[in-house]
Amino acid sequence: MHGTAQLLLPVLVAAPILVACLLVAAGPFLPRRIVDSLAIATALAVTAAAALLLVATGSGRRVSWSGGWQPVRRVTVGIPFVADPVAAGLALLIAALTTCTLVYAWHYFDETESHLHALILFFLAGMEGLVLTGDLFDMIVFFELMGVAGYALTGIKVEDESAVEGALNFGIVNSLGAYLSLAGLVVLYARVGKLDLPGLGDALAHHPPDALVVASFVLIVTGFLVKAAMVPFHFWLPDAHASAPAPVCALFSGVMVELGLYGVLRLFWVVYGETIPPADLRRALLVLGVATAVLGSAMCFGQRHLKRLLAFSTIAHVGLIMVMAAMLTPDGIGAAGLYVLGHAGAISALFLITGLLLNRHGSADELDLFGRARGERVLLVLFFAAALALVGLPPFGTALGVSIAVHAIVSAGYPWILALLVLVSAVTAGAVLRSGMRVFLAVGPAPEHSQSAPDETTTGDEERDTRPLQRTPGTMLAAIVVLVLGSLAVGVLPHGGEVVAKAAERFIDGSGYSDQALSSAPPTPLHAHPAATWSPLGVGLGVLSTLLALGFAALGLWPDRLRLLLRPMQAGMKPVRALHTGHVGDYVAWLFAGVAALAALVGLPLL
Amino acid sequence: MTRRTRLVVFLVGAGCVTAMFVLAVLGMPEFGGSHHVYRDLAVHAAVKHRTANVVSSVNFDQRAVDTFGEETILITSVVAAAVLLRPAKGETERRIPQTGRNLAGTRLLGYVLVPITAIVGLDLVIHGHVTPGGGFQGGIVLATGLHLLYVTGSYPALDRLRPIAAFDVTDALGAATFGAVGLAGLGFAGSFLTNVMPWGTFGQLFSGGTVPVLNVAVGLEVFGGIVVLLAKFLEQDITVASSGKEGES
Amino acid sequence: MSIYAYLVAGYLVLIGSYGIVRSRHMVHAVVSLSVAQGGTYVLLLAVGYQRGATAPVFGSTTKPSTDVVDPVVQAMTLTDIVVSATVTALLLALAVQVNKRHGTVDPDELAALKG
Amino acid sequence: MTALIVLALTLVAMAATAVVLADAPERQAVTLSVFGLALVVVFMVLQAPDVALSELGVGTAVVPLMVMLAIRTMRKDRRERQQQTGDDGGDDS
Repeated sequence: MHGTAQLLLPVLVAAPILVACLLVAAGPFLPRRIVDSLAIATALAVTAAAALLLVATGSGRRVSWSGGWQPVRRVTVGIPFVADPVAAGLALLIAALTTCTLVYAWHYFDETESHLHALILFFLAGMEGLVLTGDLFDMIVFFELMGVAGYALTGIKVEDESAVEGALNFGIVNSLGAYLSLAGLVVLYARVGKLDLPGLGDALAHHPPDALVVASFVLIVTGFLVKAAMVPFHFWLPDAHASAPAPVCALFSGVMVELGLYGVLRLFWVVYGETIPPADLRRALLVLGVATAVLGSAMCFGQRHLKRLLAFSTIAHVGLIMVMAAMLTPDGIGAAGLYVLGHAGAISALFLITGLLLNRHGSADELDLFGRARGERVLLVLFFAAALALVGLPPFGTALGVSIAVHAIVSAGYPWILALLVLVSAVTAGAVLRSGMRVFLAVGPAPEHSQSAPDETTTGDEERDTRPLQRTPGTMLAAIVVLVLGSLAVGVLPHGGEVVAKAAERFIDGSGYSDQALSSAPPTPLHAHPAATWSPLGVGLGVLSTLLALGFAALGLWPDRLRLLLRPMQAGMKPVRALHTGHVGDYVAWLFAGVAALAALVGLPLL
Repeated sequence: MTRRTRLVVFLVGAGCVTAMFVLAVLGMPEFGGSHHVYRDLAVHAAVKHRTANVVSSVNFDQRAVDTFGEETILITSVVAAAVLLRPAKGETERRIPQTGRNLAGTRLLGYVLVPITAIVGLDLVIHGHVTPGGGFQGGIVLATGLHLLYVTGSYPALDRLRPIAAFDVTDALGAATFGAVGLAGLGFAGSFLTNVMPWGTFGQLFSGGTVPVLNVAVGLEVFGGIVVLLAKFLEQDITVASSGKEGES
Repeated sequence: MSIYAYLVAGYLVLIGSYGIVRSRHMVHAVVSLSVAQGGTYVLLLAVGYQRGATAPVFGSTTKPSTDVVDPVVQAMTLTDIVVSATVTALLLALAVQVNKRHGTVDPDELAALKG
Repeated sequence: MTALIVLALTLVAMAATAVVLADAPERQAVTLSVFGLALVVVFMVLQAPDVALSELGVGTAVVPLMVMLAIRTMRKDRRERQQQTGDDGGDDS
């Protein structure tokens, strides 16, 4: 191993923690401007370091054993940090997104002093740690760090009654998920006596998938699936998003939720890849992904609280990402990776714009806001650009993801999934377009009484994130512009697909991961991926989704014209909506039902 | 869902999970057996670095990253509790009521116990690498010891002894020291949290290299952190009033 | 006996979760969660136990040997205990705020159709 | 020795059941403390003095204390809330 890039690995985790500690200690004595600058500078530095690391991983993985406990004969007591291109790419996305949200939150939350910044930096460190660590126990530790910072950020508006409640449910459900993960880890540890991912991969290679192996896998991934908001582990997400501050939502939806999927896939490829048959896992992940995408999009369309609407859109899209990744091929993983990048820019921008609307007009309800943002040209352009990125209109990054996914899905033999992709994108983006048309353009009939049928769905009554601003600061707009452009850049940059496909190929090479970490074996050469680029079918599907999304938006705006069509849909959705009760007992009951279902999906075919 | 449906959903799920867990457990090595792969490696590594308490060696040397993450979780939740329990709009701090209802005997006991717990706590921290105990256990003892003052009924005395800002600093300092030691390892030896100090003599106070240093860092952090956490809860209980009225009276 | 310790650990996780499901008070739910966490401690230590072995702490005179119980699971349990305590503190703080805003901490009363 | 372990584990299971089934949260602070103590015993018999020490501090003292304080705060807040709505309900108008 040559070069010094691996030295960056622990720094990416430790640097934000050190600065956050400084902010905790000295924050009360520092002027607000310094606190803001310090936090942003740190996030920027981490972004730069992650970019360097990403470049360095082009020639193979970077490994750093902490404590100098290098493995001897593939065995050690130490903990590795490992970066392959996927991990480094995610590290870059995390840091860049955090920078954007910190820039946006300049002037935010005067009453929490430096604590908000410290929490965001701890959250950043937790996410970086989760993607970069090569140790199973540390994955859970960083997962919890991410969680603890996340619960606090969700409930930070203590005056908002749904914020604290959402944070509490989020905390209980996620912690329980983490405890089940830990239990799974212990079960596995009892058998093999190791905790580092590469070593675990060694130990389980060609190991029969017996009950212990399957049970440990199911329990460990439960924690990650809760974070990834897969049905039926998803209930906490809309509650938490509906009331968390907009920049926090942007971080949650843009990257935190997706990290749950990363955890599942990393664990599978490195540790369980050679014991649990891929076909078996594919079936389980497909069921989860499809259910999540369908439920998320159906729920999304019925919302009027913008943040709740976007939250369900996130659920639907994470479902789609899961479906792409479930192909378990380099193409599928690469497509999912691109989609994550493109989606992050789009959904984060939408959340930040909603945050501005909430600040300006004191509401996040699309009916209350009807026509109230008319004349805000810049926001209008940004909103619709982000909505089109969400639907996957070429040349946004999401569209490139779909384009590559088409190849993966068709060659894996699931052509019907293409219809699902188009429909889910169209329905969610249709809902977003509908609300945008109402809020910015006053299209459609004006709502007669905005508080109609409050029992049907949550209204957008919400406390402002921070005191009302007189005019939109340039920093906030800049953050949104960067996010939208980022989503565009992912699709436009040359060879994007090829780079990501190679990263994916590296990612799924589990034994290569172990070999390079444990015995400094040289990285295996990568193949060319000619199919990983725009395809006519993919572009066509993107355009089709966009047209359908416009249709769905119209359907939402003029529901009276198509009442015959809508009635049965609404009636069908009623019992599903009734499940989203905000009751923590319900959520925990569903959690266990979900674990049982997952165990059946993965385990029963192997009996 | 009704309570009944909720319970049914849970019991069905939990039943299946139990079945899965029992099947897994049957495949686990027998309880009390002698096959422990990681144990053998860890004991060997601890002896190599002259750390008599192998648990401390694992926590602060071999798997120090775990503890770094854990200490970060601790400080994060201390910050979080401070944010979440800040007096909200419409809440004021009320004057501290002087409660003199405790018996003189209880108070005396409290005052006697405080220094004793302080000594025990410090001992746990300092000898954490050679005997059972360590920064975490010692820090907890120190923090609870300080709160014996509350049990004696002298909240004002506790409040004087406990300027929260100072403990915030202690907490952050402890966590930052841990990170700084880690980065020092990276700088001097090329990998994070390397035990770069001389390892000393096995079983003596000066042994284990950075392990006792990290023990002290964690002791500081836990002491500061737990004090701040308890202080925030005490503050809610005693001094925060939900309307301005009580603040004036 | 051979699997009794593991079963007790599993039981703790389940009874804690059951407590959350039937809880009528958020503090009760949070406390039940920490009971569930207790299950993971027992599981960890049970896995590392060895009959007749001593604690993994050597005196200055005793000769180090590997005839001790597994120190790694103990280290993980320590980490776990800290995490549990801090998460509990955080959730209790949130519960206090829920009570301030809603005037109740009964999940049944808090629950509303969110849709 | 084995009998001791079985006994301690059974004690933990019983204490856990008591914590979960105690419906009055006030009583939970006490039962939780007992549960913590039972865990300490298990840790001792499983040869884990380090873990037992921290559980002694955390599980039997700090966490039950926080639970107790949280419950007291809630009761006080509710009392003040009732006073406000009862005595000067027209305060907001």
